[in-house]
Amino acid sequence: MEGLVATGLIGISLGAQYALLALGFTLIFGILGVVNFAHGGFYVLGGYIAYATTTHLGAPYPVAVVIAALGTAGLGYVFERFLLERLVDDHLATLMLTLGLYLMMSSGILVVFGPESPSFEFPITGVLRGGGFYFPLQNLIVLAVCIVAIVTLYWLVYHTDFGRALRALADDRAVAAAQGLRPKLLFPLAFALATGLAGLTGALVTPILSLAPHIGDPVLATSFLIVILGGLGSVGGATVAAFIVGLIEAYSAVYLGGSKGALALFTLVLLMLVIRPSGLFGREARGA
Amino acid sequence: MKTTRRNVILSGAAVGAAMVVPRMAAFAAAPEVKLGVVGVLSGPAAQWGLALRGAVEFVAAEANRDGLIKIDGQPANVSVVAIDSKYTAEGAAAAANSLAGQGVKMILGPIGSPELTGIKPIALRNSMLVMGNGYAKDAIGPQWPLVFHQGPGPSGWADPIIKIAKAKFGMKSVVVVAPNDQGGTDIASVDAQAYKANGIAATEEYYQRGTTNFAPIVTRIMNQKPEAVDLASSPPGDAGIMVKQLRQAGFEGAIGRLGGPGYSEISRVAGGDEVLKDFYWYEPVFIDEKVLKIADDYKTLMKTERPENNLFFQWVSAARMVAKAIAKAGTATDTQKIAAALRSLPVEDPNLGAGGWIGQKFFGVNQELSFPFGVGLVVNGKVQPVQRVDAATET
Amino acid sequence: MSPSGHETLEVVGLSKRFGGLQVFQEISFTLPQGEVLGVIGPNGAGKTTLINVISGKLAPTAGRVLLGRREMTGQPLHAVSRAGIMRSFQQTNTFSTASVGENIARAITFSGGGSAAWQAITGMLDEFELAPRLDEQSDKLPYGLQKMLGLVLAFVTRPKVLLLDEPAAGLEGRERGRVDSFVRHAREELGCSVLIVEHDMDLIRRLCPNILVLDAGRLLASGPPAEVLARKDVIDAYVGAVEEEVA
Amino acid sequence: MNPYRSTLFQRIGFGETLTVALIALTFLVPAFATNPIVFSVTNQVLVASTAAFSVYIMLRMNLLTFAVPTFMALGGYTVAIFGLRFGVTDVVLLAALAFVVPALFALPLGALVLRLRGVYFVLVTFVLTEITQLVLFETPGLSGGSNGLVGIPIVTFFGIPLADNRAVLEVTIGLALVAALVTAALTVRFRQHFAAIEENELLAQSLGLVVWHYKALGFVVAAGVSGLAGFALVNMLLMAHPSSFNPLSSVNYIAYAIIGGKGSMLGPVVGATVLVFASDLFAIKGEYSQFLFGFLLVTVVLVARDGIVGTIRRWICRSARTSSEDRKAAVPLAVASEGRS
Repeated sequence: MEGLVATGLIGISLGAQYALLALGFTLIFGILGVVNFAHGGFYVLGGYIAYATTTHLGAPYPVAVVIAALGTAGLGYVFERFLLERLVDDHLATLMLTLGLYLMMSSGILVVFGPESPSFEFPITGVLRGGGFYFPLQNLIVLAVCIVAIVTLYWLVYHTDFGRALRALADDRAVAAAQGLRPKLLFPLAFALATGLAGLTGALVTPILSLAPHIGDPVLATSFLIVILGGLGSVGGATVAAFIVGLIEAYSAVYLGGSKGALALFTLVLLMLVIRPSGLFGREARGA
Repeated sequence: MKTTRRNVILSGAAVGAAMVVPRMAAFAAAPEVKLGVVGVLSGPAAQWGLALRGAVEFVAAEANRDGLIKIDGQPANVSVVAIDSKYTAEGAAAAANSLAGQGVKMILGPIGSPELTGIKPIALRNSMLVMGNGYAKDAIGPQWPLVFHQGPGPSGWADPIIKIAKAKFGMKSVVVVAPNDQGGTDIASVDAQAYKANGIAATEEYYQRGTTNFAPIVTRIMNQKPEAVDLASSPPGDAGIMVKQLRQAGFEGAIGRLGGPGYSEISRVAGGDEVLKDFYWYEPVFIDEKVLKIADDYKTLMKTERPENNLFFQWVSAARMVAKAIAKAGTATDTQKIAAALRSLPVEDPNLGAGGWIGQKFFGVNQELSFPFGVGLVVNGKVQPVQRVDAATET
Repeated sequence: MSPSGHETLEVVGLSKRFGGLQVFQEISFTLPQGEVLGVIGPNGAGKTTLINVISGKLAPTAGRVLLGRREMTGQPLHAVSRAGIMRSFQQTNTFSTASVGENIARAITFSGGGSAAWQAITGMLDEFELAPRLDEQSDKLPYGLQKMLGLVLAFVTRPKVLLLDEPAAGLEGRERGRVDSFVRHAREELGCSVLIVEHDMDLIRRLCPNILVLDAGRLLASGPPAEVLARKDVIDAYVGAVEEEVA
Repeated sequence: MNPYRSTLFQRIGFGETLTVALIALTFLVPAFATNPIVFSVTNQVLVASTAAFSVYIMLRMNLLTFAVPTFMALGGYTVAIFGLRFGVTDVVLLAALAFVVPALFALPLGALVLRLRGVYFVLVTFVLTEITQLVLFETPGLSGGSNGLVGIPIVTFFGIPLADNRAVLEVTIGLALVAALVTAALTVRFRQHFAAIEENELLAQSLGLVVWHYKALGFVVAAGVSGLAGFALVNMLLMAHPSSFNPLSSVNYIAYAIIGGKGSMLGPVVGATVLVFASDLFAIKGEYSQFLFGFLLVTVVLVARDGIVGTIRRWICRSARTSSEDRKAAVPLAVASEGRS
């Protein structure tokens, strides 16, 4: 019983990290119809920006996190505005473009920062303990930031003009554009929002786990799994699915072992797609 | 398809043009000895390949300086051709083919087991001599007479390290953790055997390569209540997170890493030596002043700093052995003869010390270089000086 | 071609719901072979969804669709199409990067037709000014011609029932006459019955002896247009607003 | 109406003919070349092209597949297992197995995944490759687990062992040629059907096309073609190893097809040739190789939207249009005549 609860706690902290990642990924897909292969790259970049800001500029960690989020958002904006925007309707081209960007980003980071993990630590290291349970304070902070980010994102998407405009563009670009909404202005902003979220996650999570140039690959794979499960483009779906994946990963890894646990998770997602192709909360499978 | 005859012919011509590549012609001037390097030079493991490349370039420069190798009485010029293996079997195979095409007969590297597995058939077809690394259970063997092992795998060093760790930390049970691919399983299973041989109960746990958060695995390990955990060949980044999360979960026992070097990165990721607390690891080279002299020589000879990774030293010793064998055989092309010379050479290095050839017992062929190595220890959050262990022997 | 009456389209208690949204419910009507039936209603009344359900693109939530007593309900789109219920699309819908000729060739191949199908449409291609444009890419055609091509594609499959989704929308006055002509061809040459969803009341009056009025997913009225369009509830629900919009 | 009849050559298609001819021509490489680099590069290019054909087939139906490594693994491991367990070494028999076993697997799998469209299909095939890796690791009894299967016996052709560099390349060429012929046969025979599904699946279906028949057919054949690529790879390395079929390698096969140009069968071959050369060239640059590869991807996508072949074709079409106005009509009509004949 105790073990079940403890594992559940782990699953929830995993879920919080995954949710932050998957939200950005699903947002880009939902609004632009683009599968962003560079998503993991922005996560890594966020981590390194925060690391460089604290280590080389001596900024306090919270400031570094903000700078990381803004920096990745800025890069995302520029990338969308000047490169991706030209091909935004061709989903094969955008896939190749984001993939190329990812390769360039991760090898750029490798050349600048070297292959080994630097020393980058979360400023708070305490662990809450009691009655067979433990919960690192770091995870608690990530959980809190995650909740704030999700709430903010919901508010942004569902209660602001910016969000309404984005949703209109997501539904039918031609109609929305005819009504005076400007994709050229809004798409880069949406992309920046998503990459900023990835960068924020990187800045928050890499000091808890580890920071290295190649850690973007698994981030991308996990984001894939979650958005499949939650329904592509669905913000609510991604949030719920992230926690489901976190919990399944925790329970299956603890009770089946790491390798078999992963197999169980993947198979479950595959079955899920077969039974409900549009995911838990997705609308009908999008054509793009 | 709206294809006209003309545009197809033209695009065909373009393709044809693309297929005609500049061929690299084999040199046929003064005696030339080319040492091939096949190692991972890109991606996360690039540091290993860079250490390898740096070492071989250094040994080549040494040989040229000393006029070590003479072919038909004429001093030969030793050069190095390095190709990225991308840490995959295909990459290594392609690299080996490419080297064969340039007339290179001796390969230093590759470093990992998938690469070594990929390179062996190519080396066999082109009768190339390989001095490689990789801890796979079939890294070398009688069916590959020209393949040599640059240093022993866990079969050579796990046992002495476990004896030292047991004396220090007194554990009776251990969980060995590694990734679920060949780079993990082949080492973890040999480690586990060695623990059992020393009367320590051992179980194996495998995680999926690419796992970023090890909290669930850590919980699974904690549920088994082991007295020690061995992270085997888990990459340093992964190992660092596991150490951090094991300590967060309240694990008090010793943690080992019988898989390869990488202590400093593990310590950085984990959050310092206090977090490591009680920690033991395999250090492929016992680094004393004599060994560090290589670094100074490197700087003088190559005019830059040596590659950071300590595998550099081990590769220097291996490359020197190969260079000596070529010098002894007096040929740069007859790999049979070079291999025979290599087997007959005593294993010794001006900087690393003396060792021996091993491998007969585990691999069925005595082609594994064994030099003195080190055991690293952190006790109670304090790093101890690395302990020197004599070259592993097979008894 | 089977004798008259055997290919009657029967729609019985048809309902469609998307999650919580009831698009239409309990729609029933029959369309005897060779007849023309108009369907009108304000935007969002569920007209296009009705065509989607009858043609097999969407499965109904309840109710049945029968063609000459054969069960069509829940059959996939291609099966319904092969059984003889063929639909056209509201937006232009052709294989856009293929030429006009290729489009027609594909329609013939996919519906299992032979070279006779080409002969059958020669006159129509001339009349709609498509004949000289057979080699042009279909999305380079003027809008009106793209829509006519869409209708021709439906025609060459030799359907028994044609479901036309706003065939005149976006066409100019002169071009609208071609829709009339197309319907005439379909009836005379294929003995086909036609269901037309349309906002153009003149066209409805010209072509349809009977009409259905859908409002908010319900069948509000049915009968001859003169009669139905004079009813006060119909005018309130629909006609006034749309006449303005179309004008 | 003037019934244009297409010549047989026109109907088969220039791109397809040229592709098959080019691959057949590579038989000259083992006949005349002696340099192992040429052997190695030709080998890599052909394995890459074969795998990319599989992507090309799926792209005909507007489906982007990541599942190539899955079917390559099925083909490769089938060969390894039959060689090691049952002593089957005949290259023809093994090739048949390498095609049929993945194709048979694809049939039930297709029933599940072909219901998905667009990005959902992309993502589910990606998940499949991840599952493939884990299944390989978790079935050591059959697949050798993380160590893979090594020591595969040398393949034979009517009893003649095909062991040296030259023979290995000949096997690869043979397999690539079979794959090219199968791909060409499928995509030419059903060109109109696939094109209709690619452009407007709904219209095709509503005109009576049984879309899922063709999707299933394409998926099954694509799986078989991947299986042949897996065979060639395993034969080249003399082992079946999980790392040969890693999930991210699927990205390369997709890149070959798209960079080369997805509109023509020549595309995958050109893409594979250029990118394999590029990556071998960049490999010498070591730590910068990924950066250069990424840069190449971005540049080609931005500059040559239709891929290399498509862009070259467009240039030529443009100059051809200005020079000879009168011939532009002939080709489309020739294709359109299929329905009339």
